[in-house]
Amino acid sequence: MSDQPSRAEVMIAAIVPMLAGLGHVAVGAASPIPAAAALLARTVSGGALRVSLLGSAENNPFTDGGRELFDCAAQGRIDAFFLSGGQIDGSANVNLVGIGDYPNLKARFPGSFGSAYLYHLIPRVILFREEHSPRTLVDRVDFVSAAGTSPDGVYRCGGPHALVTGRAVFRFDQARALFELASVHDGETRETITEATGFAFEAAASVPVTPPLAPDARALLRGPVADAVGEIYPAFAALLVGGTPSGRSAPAR
Amino acid sequence: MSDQPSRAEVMIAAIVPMLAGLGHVAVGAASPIPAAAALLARTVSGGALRVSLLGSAENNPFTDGGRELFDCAAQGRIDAFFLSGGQIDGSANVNLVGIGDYPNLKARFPGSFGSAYLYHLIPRVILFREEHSPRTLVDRVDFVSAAGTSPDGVYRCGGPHALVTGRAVFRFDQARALFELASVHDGETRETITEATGFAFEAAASVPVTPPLAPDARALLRGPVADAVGEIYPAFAALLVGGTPSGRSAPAR
Amino acid sequence: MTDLALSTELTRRRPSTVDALVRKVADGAKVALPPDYSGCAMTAVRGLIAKGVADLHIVGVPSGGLQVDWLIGAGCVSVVEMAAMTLGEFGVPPRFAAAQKARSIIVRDGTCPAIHAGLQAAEKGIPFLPLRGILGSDLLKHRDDWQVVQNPMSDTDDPIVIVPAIAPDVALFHAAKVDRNGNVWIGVRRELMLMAHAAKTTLVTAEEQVDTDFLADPALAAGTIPSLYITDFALAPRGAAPVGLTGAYPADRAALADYVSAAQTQAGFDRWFATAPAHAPA
Amino acid sequence: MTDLALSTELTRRRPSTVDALVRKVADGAKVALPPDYSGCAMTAVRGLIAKGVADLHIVGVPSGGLQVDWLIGAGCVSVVEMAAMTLGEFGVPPRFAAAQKARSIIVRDGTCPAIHAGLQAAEKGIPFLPLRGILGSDLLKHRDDWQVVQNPMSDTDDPIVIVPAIAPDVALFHAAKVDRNGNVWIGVRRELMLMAHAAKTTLVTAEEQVDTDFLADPALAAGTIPSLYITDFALAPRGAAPVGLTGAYPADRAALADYVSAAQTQAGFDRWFATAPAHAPA
Repeated sequence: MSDQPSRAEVMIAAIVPMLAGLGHVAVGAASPIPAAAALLARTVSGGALRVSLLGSAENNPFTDGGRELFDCAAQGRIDAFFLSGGQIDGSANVNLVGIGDYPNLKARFPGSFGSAYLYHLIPRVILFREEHSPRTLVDRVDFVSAAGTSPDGVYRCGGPHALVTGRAVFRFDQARALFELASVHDGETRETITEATGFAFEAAASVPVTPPLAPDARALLRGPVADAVGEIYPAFAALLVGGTPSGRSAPAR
Repeated sequence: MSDQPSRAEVMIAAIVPMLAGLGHVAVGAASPIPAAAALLARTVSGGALRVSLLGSAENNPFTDGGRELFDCAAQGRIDAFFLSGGQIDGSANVNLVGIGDYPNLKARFPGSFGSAYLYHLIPRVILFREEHSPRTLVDRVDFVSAAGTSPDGVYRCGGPHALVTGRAVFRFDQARALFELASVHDGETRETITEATGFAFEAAASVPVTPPLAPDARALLRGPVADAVGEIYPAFAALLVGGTPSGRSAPAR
Repeated sequence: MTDLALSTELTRRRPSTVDALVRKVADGAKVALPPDYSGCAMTAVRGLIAKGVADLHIVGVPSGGLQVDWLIGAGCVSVVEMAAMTLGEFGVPPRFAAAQKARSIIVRDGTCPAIHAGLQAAEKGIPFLPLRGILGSDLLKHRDDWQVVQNPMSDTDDPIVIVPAIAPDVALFHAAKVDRNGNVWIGVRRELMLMAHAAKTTLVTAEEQVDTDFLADPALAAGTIPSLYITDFALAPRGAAPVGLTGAYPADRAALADYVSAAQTQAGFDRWFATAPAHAPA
Repeated sequence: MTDLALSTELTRRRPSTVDALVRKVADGAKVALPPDYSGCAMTAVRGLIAKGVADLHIVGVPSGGLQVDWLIGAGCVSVVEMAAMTLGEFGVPPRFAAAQKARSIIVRDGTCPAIHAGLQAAEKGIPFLPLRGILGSDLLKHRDDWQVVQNPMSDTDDPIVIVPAIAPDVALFHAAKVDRNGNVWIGVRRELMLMAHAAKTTLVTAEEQVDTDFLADPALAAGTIPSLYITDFALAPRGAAPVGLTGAYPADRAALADYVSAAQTQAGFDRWFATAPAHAPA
């Protein structure tokens, strides 16, 4: 077991505290880092946190078909969810459709999935994107799959809570519709993050380093959590156990 | 086995030919006569007619809960259905709510169930009411649970096809919104029917007698059909087998 | 540590008592109840009556039967919203009929698909659902919460009814079995799942709790309401008597006949109910 | 006579062939297909391609995967309506990506709940369903069939999206088993039931037909689409290969990787597909 946490492990360490005290977190498809974070948070909570993993046979409670996740969110039964994006901008808009002037796209992403809906209905949506670069974190997305904020008078019970990347953690200030740098991962600085980020954000003069996992949490992650995640993401689970520096086993969508 | 058909058997004999050539007939709750007629029609059709009996374990195909009957009707998958009424009027309006000036009712019926909906969506709705009297067949119902006809421009795929009572059969003319006397049961005449009916209807000078069941159909009714109906309506099934003159084993709702 | 960590212990749930369930139903609550054939929590309804719950707004999904008549007879009900009230072959429930006549309860007559649609709207978190049919029915005259609007998808005149979401405070029903994690098996009785999805609080009594995980069995999972939607559950063997539970025990027709005969008057109802435990074998 | 009369013989249904199923899909049909994890009739899709079906309007419920990419690569598709196109860890399907770039197909981007809601509207026979969320998304700018209306149940400003019913001409999928009466068991994959309810024609391939009645088994019944909704079915063992069928056989990841590598070009796709039967073991 390496002592150097992987980028994925640091992201997991950043996500786990964001789930403290919640009742139910759901994790969508192609989300290995959120899945591991949610299962670790459940263990830390002693089972008080309910975790629903789409695509899992063992940790997926849904029995009413593809619509149930969305209905469940609209019923207010899901406290937290995760979204990624090919592009994420400084207003927390998410682009899952493509680069270019739609429908004339230069590059096609898979599509919006349920983002346009869930972003409005789940109180704490945590954005995640391992690649932290001006290419992924942009001033303005080319296509708004899901809007970060809504005007007054629009029914909205949810929205962006934070953005976790392979280099830093931002909190989203919904009232001011902008990101604030909350912490930088080990080895990064406010300056390296500014350079790597395509949107403007707020930052205090002194930004803390993202706390690593405590040793017991780390052991849980590399043990039983990796086992459970392996049901859906075998390659990712192997990397968690190995603790290699790169945790990029699956597309961060 | 008595040779004298019961009133229920005559009503069944009147209903069976109305189901000829159809693909799917559904039968609601508290409908023993329609249930027996539908099962007999299925046998006669060699299985080409699909019969769905609400409340049956053996002949109820629905697996999507209480809404499925209604969704199924709206999908156009049900060709015929049966409605009764505490009152039925000459425009084929049906009252399942009560007598009096709603909500100040002198007598309460159970309620409208799905009539207000199914009457509009199932092409061939057969009204049935064993009691044929000025009390049940009225000029104008006190409460319209389900309207017999609709103005132009109202989305409507279904409506009343016929009215079968313990004394006669009426066809409904949707264009003119009135009943025509189609046949009278053995022992009745145009005059006795006129006297027993609270609404105006059309009648030819000579009205045929409702044809009885052929002997083989009668044997089927008193044998396997009665067996199958007995799953839901045991008392009624016993009367069918006995062939007693009165078939009133269950409320005609 | 591995044992503690992700073991199935984390998800186990123990039954409450029927009394604890009953205490979760507040006066004035909107309570969704199934019809007599779909799993009625009769033991819990007795508990509600014993507690003296008041001013309930009952939603029959889509009709009401014996349990609603009990609650009306015991004076627990202000409003009944339903497509029908029926005891099947025993006709219109007697305390309901009397209360309608005396205008001592508000009756909101509806139609089955509108009740299902209202619950589906709540299930989807939307304010209303459109529905075909109904136009021309006098139901519309008396339901000020229903509207007729122009279908916005049509260029020509196309009136259509819209019905508001029905979001019960409480859904209460009885099921055959609960698993060790509090998942409830309801088989094809999907209206119970709809009620649980639509309601803020779902209370379930069950014949038994079994030490398996229904969601791990592909056949059972398909007919299971996940514990996610179950606020609390209690064990109540023969908890649906006397109306019966499909696959477990039939309706006690003698008890029903006896009830209907006795409950023609309030005094008769009161007498019957005072001795009622005898009608429901433990 | 008793035997003939009401015996279960009356309801028995025999399987058709995959060819017969394929012939029921007309050029230009709107065809609803499940995602890769929910039972894809890959053998039947090969049949559609062999037949040379044209101008299909595909609805991914709610996303599309390998089968849609095959149909696009084979030139069978005019329109794809979906919330996403994905091969999971293998990324965006290559022929879809190329077709989007070349504008050789019309892509109607949506979002999962809107596709489910559109099918539910068709299931209920209503013209539209309202849906929360979506406001502010660029999806709305490009979907002229979606509208934003004022919630008629609200006295204050409350814009809400309405989406039209999606009534597919055909729903096509693969299931584990069909019973002797043509009932199809799908377990918790209720989106397949929704598709069958919403579609005019439902075509199913299955691993096997078993000589029982699923509706007579309370556990299986809960996960069964009644034959009422099944237009025709055929047997196709390993009919979901190479994407796999939950509980039966996994995805053939080597075949998928090979496909994605080959199908980066049209010529590569054509070559791969010409030899494709080798990738799907019989």
